Amino acid sequence: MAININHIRNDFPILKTTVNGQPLIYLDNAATTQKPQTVIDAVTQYYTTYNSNIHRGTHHLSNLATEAHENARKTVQTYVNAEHDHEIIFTRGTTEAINLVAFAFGEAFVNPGDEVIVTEMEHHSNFVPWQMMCERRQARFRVVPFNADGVLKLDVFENLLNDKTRIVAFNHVSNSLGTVNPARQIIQMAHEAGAAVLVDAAQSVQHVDHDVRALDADFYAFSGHKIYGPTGIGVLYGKQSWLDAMPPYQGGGEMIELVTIDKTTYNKLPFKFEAGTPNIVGPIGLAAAIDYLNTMDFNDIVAHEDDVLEYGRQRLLEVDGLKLYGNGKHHTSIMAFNIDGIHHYDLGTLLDTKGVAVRTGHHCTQPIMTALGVEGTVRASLGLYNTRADIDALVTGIQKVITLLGR
Amino acid sequence: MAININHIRNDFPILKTTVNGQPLIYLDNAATTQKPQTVIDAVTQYYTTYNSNIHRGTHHLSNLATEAHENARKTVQTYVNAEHDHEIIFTRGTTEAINLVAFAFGEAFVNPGDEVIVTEMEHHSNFVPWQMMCERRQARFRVVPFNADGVLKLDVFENLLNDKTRIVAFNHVSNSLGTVNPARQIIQMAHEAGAAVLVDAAQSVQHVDHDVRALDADFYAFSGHKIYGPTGIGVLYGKQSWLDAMPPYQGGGEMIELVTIDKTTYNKLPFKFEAGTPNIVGPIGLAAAIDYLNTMDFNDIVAHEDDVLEYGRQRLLEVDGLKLYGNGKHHTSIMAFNIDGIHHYDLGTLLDTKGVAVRTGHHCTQPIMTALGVEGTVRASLGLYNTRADIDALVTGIQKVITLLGR
Amino acid sequence: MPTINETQAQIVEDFSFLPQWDERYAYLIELGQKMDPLPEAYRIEENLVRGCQSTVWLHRECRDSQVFLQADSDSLIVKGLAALLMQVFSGQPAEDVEKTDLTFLSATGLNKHLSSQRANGLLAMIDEIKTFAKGCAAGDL
Amino acid sequence: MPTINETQAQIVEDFSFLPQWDERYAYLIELGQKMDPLPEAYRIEENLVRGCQSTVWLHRECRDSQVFLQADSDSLIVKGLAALLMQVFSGQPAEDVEKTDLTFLSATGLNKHLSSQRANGLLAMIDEIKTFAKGCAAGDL
Ligand SMILES: Cc1ncc(COP(=O)(O)O)c(C=O)c1O
Ligand SMILES: Cc1ncc(COP(=O)(O)O)c(C=O)c1O
Repeated sequence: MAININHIRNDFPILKTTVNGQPLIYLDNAATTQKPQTVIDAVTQYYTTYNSNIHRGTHHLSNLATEAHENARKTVQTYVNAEHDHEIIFTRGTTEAINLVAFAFGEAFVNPGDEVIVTEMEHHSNFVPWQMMCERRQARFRVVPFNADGVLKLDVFENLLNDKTRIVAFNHVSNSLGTVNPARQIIQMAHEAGAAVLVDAAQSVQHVDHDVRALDADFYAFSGHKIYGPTGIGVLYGKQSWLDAMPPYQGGGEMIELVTIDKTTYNKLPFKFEAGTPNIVGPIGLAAAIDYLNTMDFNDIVAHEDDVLEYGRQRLLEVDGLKLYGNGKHHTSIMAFNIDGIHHYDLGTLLDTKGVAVRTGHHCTQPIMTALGVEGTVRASLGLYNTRADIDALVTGIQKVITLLGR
Repeated sequence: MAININHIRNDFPILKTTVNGQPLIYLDNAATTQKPQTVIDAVTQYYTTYNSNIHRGTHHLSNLATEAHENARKTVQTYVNAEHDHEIIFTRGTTEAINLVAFAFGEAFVNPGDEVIVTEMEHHSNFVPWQMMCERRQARFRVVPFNADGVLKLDVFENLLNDKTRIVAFNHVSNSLGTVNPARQIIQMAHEAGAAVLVDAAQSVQHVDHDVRALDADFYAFSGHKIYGPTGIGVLYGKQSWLDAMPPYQGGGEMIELVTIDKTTYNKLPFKFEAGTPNIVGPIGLAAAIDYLNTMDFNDIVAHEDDVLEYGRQRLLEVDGLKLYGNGKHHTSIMAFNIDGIHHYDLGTLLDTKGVAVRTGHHCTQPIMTALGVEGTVRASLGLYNTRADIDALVTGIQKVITLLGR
Repeated sequence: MPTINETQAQIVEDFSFLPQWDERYAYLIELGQKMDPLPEAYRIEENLVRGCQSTVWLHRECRDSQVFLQADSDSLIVKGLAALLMQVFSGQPAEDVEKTDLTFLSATGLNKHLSSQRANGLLAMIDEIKTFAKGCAAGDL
Repeated sequence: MPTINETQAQIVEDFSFLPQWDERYAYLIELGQKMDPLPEAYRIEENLVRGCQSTVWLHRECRDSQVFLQADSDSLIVKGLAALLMQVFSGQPAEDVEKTDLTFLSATGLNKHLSSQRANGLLAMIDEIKTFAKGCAAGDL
C-alpha cells in the first residue's frame, strides 16, 4: 500500500506558496522540515484554548496542558520504542540533548586519561560538545575516519576502542553525505569494549529505523523540527540506568525535590533533566507530527523516499561535471554534490531564483569538507512530500544555471 | 490616557473560554501569561508561509526566517534598552539563561574560595544553578535573608559583600511575594564591591522598569511565556564585555567559526552562545508580544495593574482569617495568601470549580516557604487583562469555599 | 465484604449522582471527615507520603495476607481521596490489591479533573499501597 | 569622478531596469567578471575575508587619504557584489568611505534578497572597508 502523495502534499500548506513567482520546490529538509496542518493546528489550539504552565497547577487549564504534555511524552516513547516514558527527556533540540549527555555523563564517568570516540562525519553538534567535555575532563578525543565513498572505517574504529573508551557518539545518518551508518554493529562493538553509545538521530529518526531498543542505544537524540514538528523541541532518550547515575545538567524549577540553603535534592526522571518551564507547546506539536506519520505505514514512507532518492541520484549523475558525495551502499534522503567550475554558493543562489530551495556550504560539518577537500557542497534533501517532479525541477534548474554561467 | 481594557481582553482569545461551565478568571499570570491573537498569528504565519532554518540558507524562505529572527532580536534590544543587539541571547527561558551565566561566568571568573550571593527570596531557578556552580568551582554560597514583610535585609547584604564576591544574583520582583526589590541600589552596592550582577527579571520585565542600562545590570534574564509570548523562548541580556570574556556554554552548529579535529574556534556574539537550531518561531512570537505591548504606553499598563492589585489586596484583607504575604512598600502584580484552617491546595482546587485559576504550593521557592513557616500559599497573579471584576470573582469564590468547608 | 471491583463500581455509581464538581468535592471532603481518625502513634516519619502540595500519612498493615490501611492528610480533598483508596483496598487480599487495576479514578473523571496527581500525592499513595501489597502477598512482611 | 552617493544612485537605477532576479544576478556576475583581475601578489592570507560560504580577497590601499580597493572571490555572485563595493568606494576620500551610509543594498533589495549577508561575507567586506577607511582618514596608515 503506497502512500498517497497528493494527499500528503495537500497537508502541508507551505508547499502551495510561490517563491520568486515560481512554485516552491523545497529540498532543504535536512535543515528543517515543513509542518503539516495538524501540527500548526495543535499549536494554535494550545494557545487559543488551554495555554497554561504545567505539572504544579491546581486548575483546569493546567491539568489539560499537563496531560497533553505527558501524553506527548508517551507518543514519543512509543515512536522510538523506549521501555519507559520517563526515559524521554525534552530538550530544545539534538544539540542540547548531546550537550546534556556530554556534560552529565562526563561529570559522572569520564576521568583524566579516559577516551571518547566520535567520527569524522559528525555534525558540529555531535563533535564540539565532546571536544569541550574532553578538555574539561582531560580525556582523549578520538575520531573515526571515513573512506572515499563516505563510509566509516570500522577497522580503525575497532582499533580505537579500548578499555579506556567511555562513550562513542556517532550519527546514524550523516547530514552531509546521506550515509546510513551500521548503527547496530557500531553499538555492539562499543558495548563489547564496555563503552556507552550516543546515537545522533537528527537525520535518521524520520527516515530509517528508529527503535532504540532494537538498536540497543544508550542515548538517542533528535530534533522535532526535522521530523515535521515545531521548532525549539528535541528529544533525548536515555536508558534509565544511565540517566539515574548522571548528575543533573541545569538547575531550576521542576528538577528539584527539595531546596534548602544548605542542600538540594533532585526530582526523579524525567524531571531531573528538565529544569525550568519547558517549551510546553513543543512536545504537543511534536506529538501531532508523530501522530501524522502514524497515519501511514512507515515502510511506505521509506519506500517512497528511497524511490525519489534513487531517481534523484540517477538524474543528477547525468549532469555534466557533477560529482555526488557519499556513495556507499546505504544512504537515505540526502544528495550532496558539486559541479565542476561552479561555486556551490552561486548554484544555490541561482536555483533559488527558480523557486528551488537547496542548502549550500559546509552544513556544519567542516571536518567532512576537509576530508572531501572542498569548501562546501550543494545539498538537496528530501522529505516525505517530495516527488520525482521536484527532482525534475531541480535538474532543470541546474541546467539553466549552467547555461547562464556559460560553462 | 488609560488603556482600553475591553479592547485588550478582546485581543486574548482564551479569555472567552469557560471552565467548569463558568467564564475563565485567569489569575495565574506569574506562572504563565495568555497570548494575544497577534502572537498566535505570528506563529501560524511563520509555519504556514516561511518556516525555514536560519542564518546559513541561500534560499528565499531562509532569508525571510533569518530576517524575522534577527529583527526580533532588535525588538528585544529596544524593549530592554540594550546597547547592542548582539548582547541579546535567545535561550529557552529564564532558567536556561541563568544556567548559562552560572556555568560560563563560573568557568571564567569563579575560583576556589570566591563567593556568590543570592537572596532567600529567589525562585529555585535563580538559586540551584548557583549552588551547583559553587559546588563545582568550590566557591562559597551566601544568602541574603528577608524580613517579616518580605523585604530584603540590605544591611546583611552589605555585610556579605566583600572583595571575594564575584557575582550577585537576585530577582527584581519575587514570584512568591510580589516584592519589588530596590534593583538599582543592590546593583550599585555590588558594583562598588567589584561584583557583577545578574537580575532575574522573570516577574519584572512585564510589570516594572526594564531598562538594563538604567539599572546597569551586567546580566538580565527573562522568559517569553511570562510576557505574553510563546513557550520555549527566553532572553539573556549580557554586557558585551562580560559575554566576550566568557567561554561558550553549549557546543554545536552556529556557535562555531572553525572546527577541525584538533581545534575549534568560536563564532562572535550572540551566536557563540546560541548552539544548535534555535527555537526559530520563539523570538518571532516574542517580538509580536513586545510589539503588542508597544501599542500602549507602558505607564498606563503599570497604572492599571497597580490599581487592580491595590483593590485586590484590600478586598482580600477583608476576608476573615486571610493572611497576605509580602507587605513591603513596593510590590506588583502578585497576591500570595493563606486562610486560617484551610489548606492551600483545597482552596485552589475548589476555586477552580468556580472557574477561578490561581496557583497553590511552594511556587518553586521553598526557601521562602521555610522562612514564612508555611508549606505553601495560594497565589493570585495579574496580567494586563485582569480587572477589578476578576478580583470580585476571586473573593466571591473564596467566600463560597469558606462556606462549603463550614469554617 | 465487597470485592475491590465491587467497591470501585459502587464509587463510580455514587459519583454519577453528583454531576457538579463542587458537589463531588463536597462529597469527597465528607468521606474524608468520616474516616476513622489516624491514631497519633501512626503519624510518624515512615508513614509520610509526600506530594508536592500536601502531606499524607499512610499506615499499612499486613495480616493473614490481607492489607489494612489507615490514612490522614492536611488537605481535606486529599484526605477524601485517601478515604476512597481505603474503601477500595483496606481489608482486601494482598494479591488482589497488588493485581487489580484502579479503574474508578478514570471512570469518575477524578484523574483528569484533579490537578496533576503528582501535585496531590495520589500517585505516590497508590504506588506505596501497591508496593506494600506485593510484599504482603509474597509473605515478606 | 562621481561621489559615493552618485554611484549608489546609478547602481539603483541600473538595477531598476532589471526586474527579474535572474537578470540581476546575471548582471552582477558580469560586473564581477569585468573587474580588473586581482594581481597574484595580493592573493594573500592577510587579504582574506571569510564569509561562511565563500572566500573574498580584499586588497586595500590608502593614498593621500583616499581609499583604493581591489577584490576577488571564488563565488561569481560574491565577486559581483565586491565589484559594486569597488565602484562605490574605491578612489573615494577615506572620510567619505567611513561616513557614508550604504543605501544601495536596501534600495536595490539586494540585502533582503541575497541569502543572509553573513553567509556571503558581504557584511564582513563592508566592515573591513569601513575600518580601513577610518584608519586611513585618521592618518594611521
Ligand atoms: C522569579 C522567577 N525566576 C525564574 C523563573 C523561571 O522561569 P522559567 O521557568 O520560564 O525558566 C520564574 C518563573 O517560574 C520566576 O518567577
Ligand atoms: C546529524 C545532525 N546532528 C545534529 C544536528 C543538530 O540539530 P539541531 O540544530 O536541531 O540541534 C543536525 C541538524 O542540523 C544534524 O543534521
